[in-house]
Amino acid sequence: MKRPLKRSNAPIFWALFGAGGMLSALFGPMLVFITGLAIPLGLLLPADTLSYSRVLAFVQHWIGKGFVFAVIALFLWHAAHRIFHSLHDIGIHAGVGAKLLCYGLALVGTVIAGYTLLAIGF
Amino acid sequence: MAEQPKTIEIEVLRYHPEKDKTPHTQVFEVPFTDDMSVLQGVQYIKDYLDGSLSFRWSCRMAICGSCGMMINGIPSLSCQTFLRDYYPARVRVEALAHFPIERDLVIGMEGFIEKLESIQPYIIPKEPRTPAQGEYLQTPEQLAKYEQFSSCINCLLCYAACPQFGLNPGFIGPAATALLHRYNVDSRDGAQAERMELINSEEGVFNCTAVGYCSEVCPKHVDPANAVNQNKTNSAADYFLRFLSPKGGAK
Amino acid sequence: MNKRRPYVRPMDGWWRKNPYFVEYMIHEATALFVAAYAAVLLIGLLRLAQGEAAWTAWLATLQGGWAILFHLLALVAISYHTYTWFKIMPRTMPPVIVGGKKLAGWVITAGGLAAAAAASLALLALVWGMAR
Amino acid sequence: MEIYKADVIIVGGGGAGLRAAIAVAEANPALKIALVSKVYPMRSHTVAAEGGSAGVKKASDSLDYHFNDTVHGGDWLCEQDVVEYFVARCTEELTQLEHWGCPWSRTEDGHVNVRAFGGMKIERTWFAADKTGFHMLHTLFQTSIKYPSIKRFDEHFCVDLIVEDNRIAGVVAIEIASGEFTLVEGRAAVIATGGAGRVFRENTNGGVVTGDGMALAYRHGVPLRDMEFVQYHPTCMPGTGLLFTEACRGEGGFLLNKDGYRYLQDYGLGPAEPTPRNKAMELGPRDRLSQAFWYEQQKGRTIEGPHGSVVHLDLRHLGEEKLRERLPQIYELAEQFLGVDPALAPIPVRPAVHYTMGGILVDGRCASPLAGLYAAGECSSVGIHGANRLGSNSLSELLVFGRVAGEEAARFASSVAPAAPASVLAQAQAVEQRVLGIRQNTRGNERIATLRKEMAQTMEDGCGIYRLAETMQKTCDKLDELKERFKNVRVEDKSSVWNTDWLLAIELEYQLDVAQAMAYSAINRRESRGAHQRLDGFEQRDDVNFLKHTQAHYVAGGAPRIDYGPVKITKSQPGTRAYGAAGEKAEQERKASHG
Ligand SMILES: Cc1cc2nc3c(=O)[nH]c(=O)nc-3n(C[C@H](O)[C@H](O)[C@H](O)COP(=O)(O)OP(=O)(O)OC[C@H]3O[C@@H](n4cnc5c(N)ncnc54)[C@H](O)[C@@H]3O)c2cc1C
Ligand code: SF4
Ligand code: F3S
Ligand code: FES
Repeated sequence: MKRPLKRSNAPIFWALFGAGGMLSALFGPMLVFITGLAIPLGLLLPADTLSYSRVLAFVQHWIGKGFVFAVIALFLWHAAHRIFHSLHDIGIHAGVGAKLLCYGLALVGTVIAGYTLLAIGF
Repeated sequence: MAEQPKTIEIEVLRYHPEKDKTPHTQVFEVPFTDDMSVLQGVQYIKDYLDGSLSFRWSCRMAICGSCGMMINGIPSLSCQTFLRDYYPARVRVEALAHFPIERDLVIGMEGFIEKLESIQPYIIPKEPRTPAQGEYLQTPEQLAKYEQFSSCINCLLCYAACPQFGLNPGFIGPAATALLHRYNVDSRDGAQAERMELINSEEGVFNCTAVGYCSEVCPKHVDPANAVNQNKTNSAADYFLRFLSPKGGAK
Repeated sequence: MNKRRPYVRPMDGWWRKNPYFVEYMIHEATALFVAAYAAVLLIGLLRLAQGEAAWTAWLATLQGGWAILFHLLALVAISYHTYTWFKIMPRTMPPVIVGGKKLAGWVITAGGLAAAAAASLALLALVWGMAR
Repeated sequence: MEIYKADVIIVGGGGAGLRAAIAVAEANPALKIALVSKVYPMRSHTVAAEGGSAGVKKASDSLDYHFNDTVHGGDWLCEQDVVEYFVARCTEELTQLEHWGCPWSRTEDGHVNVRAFGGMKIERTWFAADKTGFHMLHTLFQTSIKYPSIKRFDEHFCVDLIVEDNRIAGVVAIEIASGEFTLVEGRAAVIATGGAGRVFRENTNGGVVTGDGMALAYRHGVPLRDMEFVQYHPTCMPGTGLLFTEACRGEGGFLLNKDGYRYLQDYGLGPAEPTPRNKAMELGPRDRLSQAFWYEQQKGRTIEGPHGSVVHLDLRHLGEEKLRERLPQIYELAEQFLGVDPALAPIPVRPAVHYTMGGILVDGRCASPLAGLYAAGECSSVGIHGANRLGSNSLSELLVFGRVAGEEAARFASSVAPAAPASVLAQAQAVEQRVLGIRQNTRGNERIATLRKEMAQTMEDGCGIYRLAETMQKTCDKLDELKERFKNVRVEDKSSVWNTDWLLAIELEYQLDVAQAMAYSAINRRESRGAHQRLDGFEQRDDVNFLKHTQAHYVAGGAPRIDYGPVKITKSQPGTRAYGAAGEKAEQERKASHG
């Protein structure tokens, strides 16, 4: 095409979408099961699995911090990307607005998660 | 003839730019035999029922790529789709989705041709060679890397299957990307970097949301979705790595 | 005088017109649950930062009927996401050549699902191990 | 009327037309090229060619062998100097196509692979799986995009040539999408419009193969040469005529009659061996195989199917894996169209019309007698096919002579000045009025389809595998009648945009002219040679009276005038055309006598 081509900045969002998609595909179901069903209902796992001290210790370790951050942030970016595209798909071309809303929320979530994790300390 | 000749109903989406504001449907009764393709049904209509019906066709053997139509809502080659698979129910035939209808079953193809022309669909040799020097060596493995993507017949079924193309006709789309990829991975070609600009652009591969239906309907097993999605990875690599490489990747 | 007047069909409601697209929209919609679940975790994280009482209260809310229902649905949706994610994998990945032959699509899908199963078990084992 | 000023016009976007366009662009980038095609180039019927394209490749092969196979195969009706040029150029052209990206099938070490083909002594057929024509056409089309001097007029239907001062000055075409006329001016034109197989009923050709270019040149006084030679391909799908490539037999397929017997051994093609031997049995030439079918049918040894008699093409012994690898498209065709799994069951086949050996008379440099007009590809008769084309020679022909035509046209265009534009436009407007007249005629009552079917049937009856004076005469009479009735043809559709009804009527008129040239050429050739076989006292080849080319000249409103031209013989004197063991013996003797 002769007209000048504008480089898309989609790779950033797409990479985050892909990483989040993969992470949620691999761990999503089990995470939901553990935190949302097994522990509240006392299935399979001891009821105190997520006791304050244990979770705090986990989150204070850099591995735990990293995992929690990755899960929350990447899940959000994955979802934001899909939802943004689905809005486009069903004919809501809110354009920049939708983009700001979707990715904006993901960004806010990411910042809060990062800040909180840092605040919790090591 | 003892047996009553069988007939099948074919419902055709008609549009005549000189008469109609919008398309409308028309139903024809066509004699039915077991080995008749939908194309043959439509040809029967043209020959004996309504000479004004327009559609493209040529080879009748699923290789020229002209006869794509929506058959009961599914993008199909009409020469390779058989009435027996619908009989005795009615078959609905429409112009390929997502393209402008020029008339009846004929779509406007100029947009696709422009895309095809834009991808530099020819070998830009890594090492030029003259015929006197003989052929390039290319092992069957090297051939296998691109052969599948070179079997695209430009039938455009994949575009009719891709909602992202429907929503944004500027999207370079499945078949053109498959052809672009075909040249990029050909061992004789050295111009991947030149073709990257288009892949990276706003018309490029990131319009694709991996619906995947394009590959589902492709009659030649080209798997255009694979070409598009592989190039997302390539494009993302190009996007991030340009900061590292001194030449800055593709411009 | 040129009499061409190409007719462009509207796209409204396209996702309802083909079962394939309906399926696509459903798997796209799983993102809503992924987002909601991430939000739940984020709230949990905030509560954790606020101290033990807040954390325990958060744990308690997870035991509510609505919370359980939500997580049930999320489990289904995200499992479905896992399935579709690996189902389209062969379409999105560069071809894998093994012994001169292209690996069949279903092998890749099966491999992905197996990896997800392994990851889930590992996670469960880890949590279980930590809890003891 | 739109006017476009080009230097060289190419009518036809198939293999020959595209190769010609590229040749012009490479010869002189300053020349403006108009490539006019009634379909998008990649829809051209070259796309359907399956088997492959001939060019000497193996060390054990030689140009002489290729020459001899071609001349013997053509029953000595070839222009031998042209064949010599042709065989010497094939390999270079095929290699050029390789450089342009054609995905030729390869040997393990990366060289281009070759396969056996009917009538060829040594394996020399280059192939791209069983989609050779498809890959060649797309390679050429996509490569043509590289040249900015090629301006395409896609889906422009050429309705006439403009001749001024006895040389070509332009063409008139309808833009199908709008129904508007365009005058393309140019100082040279190449016709590359392909064959005319669709004048017959059962054929392997695509809907676009209607002999348009032949009729265009013919009406402007250029003779059509050797039109009686129409090739039947022995292995086609009953009913539709779709082709099962000769490569099926090259890979080792058998032809069986209803008793499961390899009947070809009864027709001088034996002995029957389990693996393919070049120029024997199933790898004999097409005319012989089609004729053998006819005799089997007479003897009641064919199988009766819903679309007439068939024999069996048996590929079962090759096994699914090999079939899927070497003949994937054939596999799918058999499965989808016939519901036959070729690994498990034999495929029913019968002969159908496949190729027009004759065409627009041109010399060895593709120049027609009309100054500035060139022709290449199936529409032309450059002289390499004689009375019977060998499979895989025609794809090579597109390359070799497409290039020659392009280069010659470029040279000619550079050497002359354009014609006076005013008179050219006046002619074009007259053409527009005449062609619009076909559409606007309201008195007619003849259905296009009816006339077309009657034409195709009478051609099959009179000009089939075997011919008799009486039936040929009936065909000639019938064609005269149809031409008369054509004056009353009714074009139902009176509109402008995408009016295919109108185009079908124009094509039908072209077809009737071409059919007439075929039938009258046939009835006048009182001998049997190659694809022209008679059963009415002229069963033998007659070199005394008929070692010459038929030339049909157009006569407005009447039957064509037939005369004859000489055949150029350089190094191969007419001999017996023998295949199988007999052929090998004959060759031994020939060698011995030459010392
Ligand atoms: C099924 C099949 C299999 C074959 N297999 C082989 C094989 O294996 N090996 C081999 O050597 N040969 C094979 N052949 C023969 C060979 O393919 C053809 O002879 C050759 O492709 C013809 O090419 P062409 O360029 O002359 O014409 P085509 O490819 O037919 O192109 C004709 C062009 O002219 C254009 N045209 C026609 N009329 C008009 C008009 N009025 N206005 C504007 N444009 C017009 C068309 O649009 C088209 O672009 C096969 C043929 C068939 C039918
Ligand atoms: S990729 Fe497949 S569906 Fe798309 S145009 Fe090519 S052959 Fe047709
Ligand atoms: S359908 Fe369209 S969205 Fe992508 S995977 Fe195929 S191009
Ligand atoms: S008619 Fe050629 S693909 Fe159907």
